[in-house]
Amino acid sequence: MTRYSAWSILKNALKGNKDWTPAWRKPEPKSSYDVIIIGGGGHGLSTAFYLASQHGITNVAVIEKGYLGSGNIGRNTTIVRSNYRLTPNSQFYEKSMELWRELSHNLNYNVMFSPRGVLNLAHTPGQMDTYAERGNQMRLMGVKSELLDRDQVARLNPGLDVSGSARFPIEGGLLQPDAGNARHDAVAWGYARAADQLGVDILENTEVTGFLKEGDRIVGVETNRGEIRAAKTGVAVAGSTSRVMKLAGVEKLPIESTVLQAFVSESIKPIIPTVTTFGAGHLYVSQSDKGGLVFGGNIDYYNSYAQRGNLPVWEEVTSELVAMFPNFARLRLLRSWGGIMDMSMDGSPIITAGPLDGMYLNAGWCYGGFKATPASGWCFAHTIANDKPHALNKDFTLDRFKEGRMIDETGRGPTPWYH
Amino acid sequence: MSGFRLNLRDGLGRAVDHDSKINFTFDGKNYEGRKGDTLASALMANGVSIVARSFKYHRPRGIFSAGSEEPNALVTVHSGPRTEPNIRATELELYEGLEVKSQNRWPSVNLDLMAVNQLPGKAFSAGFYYKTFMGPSRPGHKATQFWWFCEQLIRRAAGLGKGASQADPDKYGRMNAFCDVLVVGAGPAGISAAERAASAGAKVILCDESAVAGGSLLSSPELLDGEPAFDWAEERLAELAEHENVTVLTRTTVQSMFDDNTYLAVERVADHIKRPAKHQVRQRAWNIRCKSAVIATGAIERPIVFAGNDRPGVMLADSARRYVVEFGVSPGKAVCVFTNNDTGWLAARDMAKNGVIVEAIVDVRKDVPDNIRAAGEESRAEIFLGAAITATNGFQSLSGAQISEFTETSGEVGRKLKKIGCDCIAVSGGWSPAFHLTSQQGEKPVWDAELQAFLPGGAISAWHGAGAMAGKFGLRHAFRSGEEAAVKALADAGLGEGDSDVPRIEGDEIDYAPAPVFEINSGGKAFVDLQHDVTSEDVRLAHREGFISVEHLKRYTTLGMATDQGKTSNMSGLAIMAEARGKPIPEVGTTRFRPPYTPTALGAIAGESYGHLASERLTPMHDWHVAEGANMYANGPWLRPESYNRSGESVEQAYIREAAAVRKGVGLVDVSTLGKIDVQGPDAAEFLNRIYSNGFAKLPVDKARYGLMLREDGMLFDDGTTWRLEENRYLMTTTTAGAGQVMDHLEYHRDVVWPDLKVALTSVSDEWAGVAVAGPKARNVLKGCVSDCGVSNEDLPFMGVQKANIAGIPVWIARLSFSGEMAYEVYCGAGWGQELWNVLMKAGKRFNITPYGLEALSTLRIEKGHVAGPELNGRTTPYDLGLGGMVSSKKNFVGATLLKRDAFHEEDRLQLVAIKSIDGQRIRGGSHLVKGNKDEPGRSEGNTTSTCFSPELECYISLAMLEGGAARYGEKIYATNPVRDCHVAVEVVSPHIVDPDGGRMHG
Amino acid sequence: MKRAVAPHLGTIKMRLTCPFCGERDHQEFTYRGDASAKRPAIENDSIEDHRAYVFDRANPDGDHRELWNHTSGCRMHVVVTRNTTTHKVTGCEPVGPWAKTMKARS
Amino acid sequence: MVDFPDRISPLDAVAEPGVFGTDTNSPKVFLSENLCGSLIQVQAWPDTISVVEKALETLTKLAVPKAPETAHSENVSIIQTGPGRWLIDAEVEGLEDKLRSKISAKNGAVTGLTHARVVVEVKGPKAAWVLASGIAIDFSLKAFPVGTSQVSHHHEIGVTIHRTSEESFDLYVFTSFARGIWHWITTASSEVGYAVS
Ligand SMILES: Cc1cc2nc3c(=O)[nH]c(=O)nc-3n(C[C@H](O)[C@H](O)[C@H](O)COP(=O)(O)OP(=O)(O)OC[C@H]3O[C@@H](n4cnc5c(N)ncnc54)[C@H](O)[C@@H]3O)c2cc1C
Ligand SMILES: NC(=O)c1ccc[n+]([C@@H]2O[C@H](COP(=O)([O-])OP(=O)(O)OC[C@H]3O[C@@H](n4cnc5c(N)ncnc54)[C@H](O)[C@@H]3O)[C@@H](O)[C@H]2O)c1
Ligand SMILES: Cc1cc2nc3c(=O)[nH]c(=O)nc-3n(C[C@H](O)[C@H](O)[C@H](O)COP(=O)(O)O)c2cc1C
Ligand SMILES: [Zn+2]
Repeated sequence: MTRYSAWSILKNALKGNKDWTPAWRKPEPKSSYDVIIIGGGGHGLSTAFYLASQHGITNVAVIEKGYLGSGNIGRNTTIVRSNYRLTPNSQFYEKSMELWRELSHNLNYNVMFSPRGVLNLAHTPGQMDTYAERGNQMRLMGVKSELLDRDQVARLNPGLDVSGSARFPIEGGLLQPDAGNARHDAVAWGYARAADQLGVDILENTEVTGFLKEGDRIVGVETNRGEIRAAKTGVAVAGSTSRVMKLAGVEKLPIESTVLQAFVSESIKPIIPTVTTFGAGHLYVSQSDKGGLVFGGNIDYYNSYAQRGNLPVWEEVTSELVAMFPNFARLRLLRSWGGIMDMSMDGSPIITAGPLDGMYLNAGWCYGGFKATPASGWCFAHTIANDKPHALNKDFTLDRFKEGRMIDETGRGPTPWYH
Repeated sequence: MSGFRLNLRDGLGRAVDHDSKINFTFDGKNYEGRKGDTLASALMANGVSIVARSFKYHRPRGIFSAGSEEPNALVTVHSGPRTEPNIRATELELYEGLEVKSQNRWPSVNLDLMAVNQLPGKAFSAGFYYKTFMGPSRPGHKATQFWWFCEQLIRRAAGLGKGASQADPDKYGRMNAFCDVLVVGAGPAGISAAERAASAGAKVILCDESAVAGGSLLSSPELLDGEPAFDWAEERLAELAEHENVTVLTRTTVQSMFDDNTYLAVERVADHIKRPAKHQVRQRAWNIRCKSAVIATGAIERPIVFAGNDRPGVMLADSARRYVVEFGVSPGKAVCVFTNNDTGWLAARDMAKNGVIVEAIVDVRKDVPDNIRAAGEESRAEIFLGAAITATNGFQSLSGAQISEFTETSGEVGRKLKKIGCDCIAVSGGWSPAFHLTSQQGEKPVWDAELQAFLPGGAISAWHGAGAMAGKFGLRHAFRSGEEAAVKALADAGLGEGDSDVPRIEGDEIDYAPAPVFEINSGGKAFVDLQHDVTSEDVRLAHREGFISVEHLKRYTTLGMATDQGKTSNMSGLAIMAEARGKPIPEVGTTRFRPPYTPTALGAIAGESYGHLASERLTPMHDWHVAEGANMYANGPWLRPESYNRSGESVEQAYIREAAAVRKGVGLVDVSTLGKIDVQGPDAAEFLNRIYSNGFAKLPVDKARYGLMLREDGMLFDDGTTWRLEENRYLMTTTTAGAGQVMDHLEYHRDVVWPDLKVALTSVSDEWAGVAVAGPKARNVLKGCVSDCGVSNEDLPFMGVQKANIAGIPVWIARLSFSGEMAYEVYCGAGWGQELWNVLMKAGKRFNITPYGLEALSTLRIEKGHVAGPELNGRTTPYDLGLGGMVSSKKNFVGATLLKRDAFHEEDRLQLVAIKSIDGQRIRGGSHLVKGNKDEPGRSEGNTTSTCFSPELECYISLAMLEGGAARYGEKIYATNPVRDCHVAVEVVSPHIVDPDGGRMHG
Repeated sequence: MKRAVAPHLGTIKMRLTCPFCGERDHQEFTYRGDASAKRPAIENDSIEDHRAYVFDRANPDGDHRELWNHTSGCRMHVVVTRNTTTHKVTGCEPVGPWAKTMKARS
Repeated sequence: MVDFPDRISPLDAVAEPGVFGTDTNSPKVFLSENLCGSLIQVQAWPDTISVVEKALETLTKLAVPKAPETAHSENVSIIQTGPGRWLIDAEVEGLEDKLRSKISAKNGAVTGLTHARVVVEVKGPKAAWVLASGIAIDFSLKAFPVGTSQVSHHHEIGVTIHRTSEESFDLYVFTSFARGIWHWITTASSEVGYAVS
């Protein structure tokens, strides 16, 4: 398989691009593997890659029901950051940032990690204090952060309405200067290609329809392409967690599925340099390399497995966007879509062995699992390989709800659609 | 392309008003058009052929279509704050003084130096970015840095037009509309559906995206009831518009179909004039809810992909015909038609009939029906059957085409037949039904092998397809299917069938099924996605690299992701992929359509919210605060005075002055924003007892009690005082921010959990204005103005509540203290709030009464150790805040059980303390508590929550949450605040700094 | 991401038929989730029962019985039966003190 | 009866009389503020609804509505806003105490809302059009007949709407949000021209 580089591109171009080979194989499923990962999204693929590259476990299958990357990895607003407040989140997401910075290199695939800065706007002095508190926690955890005043914000993002007459005047903001975006599809493809090169079988269009059990132990899965056995089965199916776990007999989980919409405008020349979030509502926006404004806001609150949403979120999101950037009002929405969010009861993830023997669970990513992709795979692979959590995911248990150790970053409590 | 205006005579160019000339500019050059022209028809009439540049290679691009499917002809309109990039010239209506610029080119659209992008040629193929720019192969963030550098350059080169840099000065509106039947598309199918539905008495809304409704009738050669189709449509639409049950909306695109028959349509109210009149909106969003819908959106012509097909001059055949018939503009001096179906021939005939020279008709099919052959002969064109165009030439624009033999069944290209000179190739690859709206709901379209097209799949909502959209091509089918769909929609709406009224049609009846030919593979650059420069070779490369799912194909090559969303290119792309995979088209499938149908202004979706994001919530004393120079602070929707700055005073100076005045004398503060809930009923006491963590059952009448509310997970939810006004009547107060949620919480428990309790809950936040009078002189102030009730300690003891009267205003007075001073809260009807305030100010004048704002309010409660929003952050329990005494062990209540979980009782939890600055340095908001010095602060052991300068202690203090804090009074640590660059030595103290035994407030 | 000052601009737009007010946009309602989560009786002090009530969800794909409050209308709670994959609503019944009376009157 | 001081409405400062907007010669919308003497909410318990209905009937001489409808005489209207819940809008002041004395806690709850709502009258040929621009209910006569009422909202702000004739509506809006509603109505009305009295 060719290593990607400028040189290989030139060489191939001269030959009319006839010699390129598939980025990953399309193998037939084997009857058994050491580890099966269900879900060919970012987390499933990165788990497979780290199992192979960090733990030497290469006899691995990633089982994906649709085309690779058809889930949330392919439909998110690509924001990558680690500006968290609570320690378990803060150290986990910072590990992710560390991996992001090396990712293109390690995968030999340009995932276009773009550290353009993530700016959260504050609209009251009280909110500035809250952001300062978060910014300080970041600093104490070794994460870069800057508290900006109104002028600094205006200089960074010239289109912003920084006037005092704005409905929610901008007071300042919290900047994580080395956070940013990455190209969502490339992350899936890059991990897939790299895992494939290490021997991982990626089985697309293969749907898990049931689990194989010996007593209470999970020993593999049933799929539309037959039974596949494995000593260990990891579940990383994001929005589909409840339905897949139900196949294994787990009837209830602290998770609800809802739809989150995302939006992209027509391409225009660069107009906004950073990722920017509105602090008086719920809105985040950045500009893709192609020139489209990519933005999103709240989930459509109700439980849903449909990858499409409804009009109120359109109205809410665009209203906030044009309030923040009134010069965007004449720009046009090109496309909108939805993804199914695995909203956990405290807004934080679950990466754990269990809840059944032979099974491992990775879920509860809410709005924010894209940025977690590398660290999630890193920790999940560790948990699967060693049958115990990595220090970074030891708090992301299922038992925390029983014990009262919720990791509630927003403090909104057990109402998943608030997180 | 060197188009020109035809000799306009009766019947030709009906869409334009030949006598009214319009001046406009394109790239600064003056041109003349006619009223009714689109920018595209006017540019074409002026012989302008290159109007834009493509996205990636910056290749010259001409006009490709005549409608909203246009991939090529994107321009920028207006300048300054109204600048609008990426406008489709094919839809832009001409008006006097219109200024248009080409975009994505440097220095000009005819000479674009960015076209060097195409030089690397094959190296710049699909997937290029993923394979390179990874940077030097050394680890250590080098990869990131190298890409970051390249990305900046790439971003600058990408993008199409430039957006405005100032706020859009225009307004947007909304309309909520309800109807029985929504009809989308006012072509023959839509018109007949609307007529039929209206005849049954249905309320109908008929939308069409064009300026002039009529769809294909505007250019149909047929006679309807003996009249030209154009006239017939005009009459019928006028009748419909007169009908009292029918609303006809033109320039209105139905953009999206949402659940339960809810649609978003956007009306372009004032885009066809220079700028909206004063008070007029530019665009209006229609939120339409219907009982059923008829979708009659027609079909979009698709091209055939061939080498050199992106030269300006290559365009869709039916569009070429429409420019001739509707606008009276010839797309070129010599036109060559290239088709795989009968409609191309009719285009040739109709163009020729109107004076356009059609050089050749090239059809991939070996045979065509007789009537089609006759149409060809009528056009006087040279006819090539079993042939294809295999190359084009020209410098920038088209000047000729190579015609070669072609075998339809094998796709083989044979010998060259003839090179003909032409400046326009009108190409027709068949028709794709425009079912975009219906597939937005996610239902998969189904393949029709006969029509070689996808048709709409099943329906979740109540809609019915009609006309070309549903695969019912031809006028006869269009009318009939329109009526049939209307009958079904009427049934959905519970209405009768109405009357049929199909016109008599004279004209050809033809077969719309094309030959299954999508691409002529003869080598050379053949473009599939014209805007994004995706070639047929890119599609094959994606196949080779394993990106074989259509969704992968799209994402890997960006085919169909441009501003046209692949309206004319998706089919060709997936057909080429199907061929590469050796699979039939339906097995390869199609990518998903998503809303909106065409790009939609963000301002229009925001509608009336643009410029008015959310209403402000104001207290009765708002105008007074503003007049007194208060700076107002947004607290949720409320605006509250932050402080009343005297001239030259900073906020900090002002609040310190205000707080000190309260401690030493008396102050008053507007507390009208507190949530207030009227709780009544025989079970009100029991209900409150279950809701609050502390006891409420035994609260005596005329007394208030401070209560804690928990979430069911044991965390603090809200707090406030509740007053027992009568045996069965309470007034509950909540925090300002929590009011709505508390109301929801109470109603949920009343309705869903304990429906047997008789409790009435009413929000009375707006009924009552509230003023707190606080300070050692507070009683003196009240004494001077209260009647009907004493204010002494005996008459109105701490936590007592009394009805009284102040200057004729009926009030409730409660002896409550948030500040720790002697204090009263006085409530009256909101309409009297300002009057009450005035009276109190007057009564307090002698005591130098000082109005105080949020900052002082907060300062006073911090000194007192009272918790508020920042401490009730959703992660704290009553124990954490030292309020364990308020957790009753004698009863169960919401949150009681889960509060018992182990983790809530661990010793190292964050607990409420106060800290005070040791050396006078300022503690700033958002500090963390650490043991180390500034350079090595160490781990965070907690954080400050509410910070202020304490006039009482004359130093900076803060409430804070500290690990095991309750046992750490006296400890010296640091409040570090690196983002604000401070690091302050502090002492941990009890949060009850002022008057810990409560002597002042009880006094 | 965190919602801070939060102007509440809206929730949902599908149509629900409130038993009192009639058919309205979902936007007038507040979603309250799975209606099968039943609070243990006030006397019940079992952590396990409360934990299950607060945190465990079946989260089905297909029909979901869920609570909505007609916040901007009559403020009644209703139990809506809605399919989570198609969003089709097939039922909307009143709950609360008036449920019985309303059913009897209709 | 006690002589209360005058109430100040939040609209006093913003609702300037005059004619505004596009067509000042023939405004299509007429706006005014109506002060109600008393606005009282009465709620019954499911098993006492007939007692409360009777008490209301005795006091107002009106047949109490049993659906989201209104009953009105010259100086009092009763609007049903929920099951077992009514809003009584009366010209007289001090109705709250009278009602309280007639309806004991055992039978129901009486809550004064006189200060909590501002009543804006919107009338004219474009009244329904203006209201439909911001409230998502069907204002056609068939769906919203004269003499009925509906509770809905404009964005986050609740409004109770009483259709008093084909072309006129009384809007009961929250006092604290009254200026927000006024802003919307006047902005929307300016497209067709409006008069404030
Ligand atoms: C609109 C939107 C915006 C977002 N924005 C951001 C953001 O800006 N930043 C951020 O950090 N995060 C964001 N997220 C969240 C992020 O995308 C997700 O948390 C993350 O992608 C989830 O992990 P994943 O990639 O493994 O999930 P997915 O990509 O969803 O992977 C799960 C896979 O499991 C497969 N699967 C399901 N059931 C089965 C079965 N039975 N058998 C086989 N396979 C199955 C699915 O097909 C799917 O491919 C956003 C999400 C959405 C929807
Ligand atoms: N020229 C040809 O050879 C050819 C090809 C195909 C169909 N036809 C003819 O077209 C007729 C089909 O009639 P029809 O009524 O189905 O289609 P139509 O094309 O006549 O009308 C469709 C109308 O829908 C409008 N529209 C499309 N999407 C819209 C949206 N989202 N919102 C608002 N408006 C939208 C278009 O502007 C157009 O006016 C038949 O007579 C058929 O013969 C002709
Ligand atoms: C960050 C990002 C940027 C996107 N940019 C575009 C775009 O420029 N054009 C486009 O058509 N779609 C764009 N999309 C949307 C995809 O076309 C697609 O809608 C999305 O991946 C969900 O897939 P689906 O619509 O097939 O369900 C973008 C998606 C993401 C996540
Ligand atoms: Zn209702």
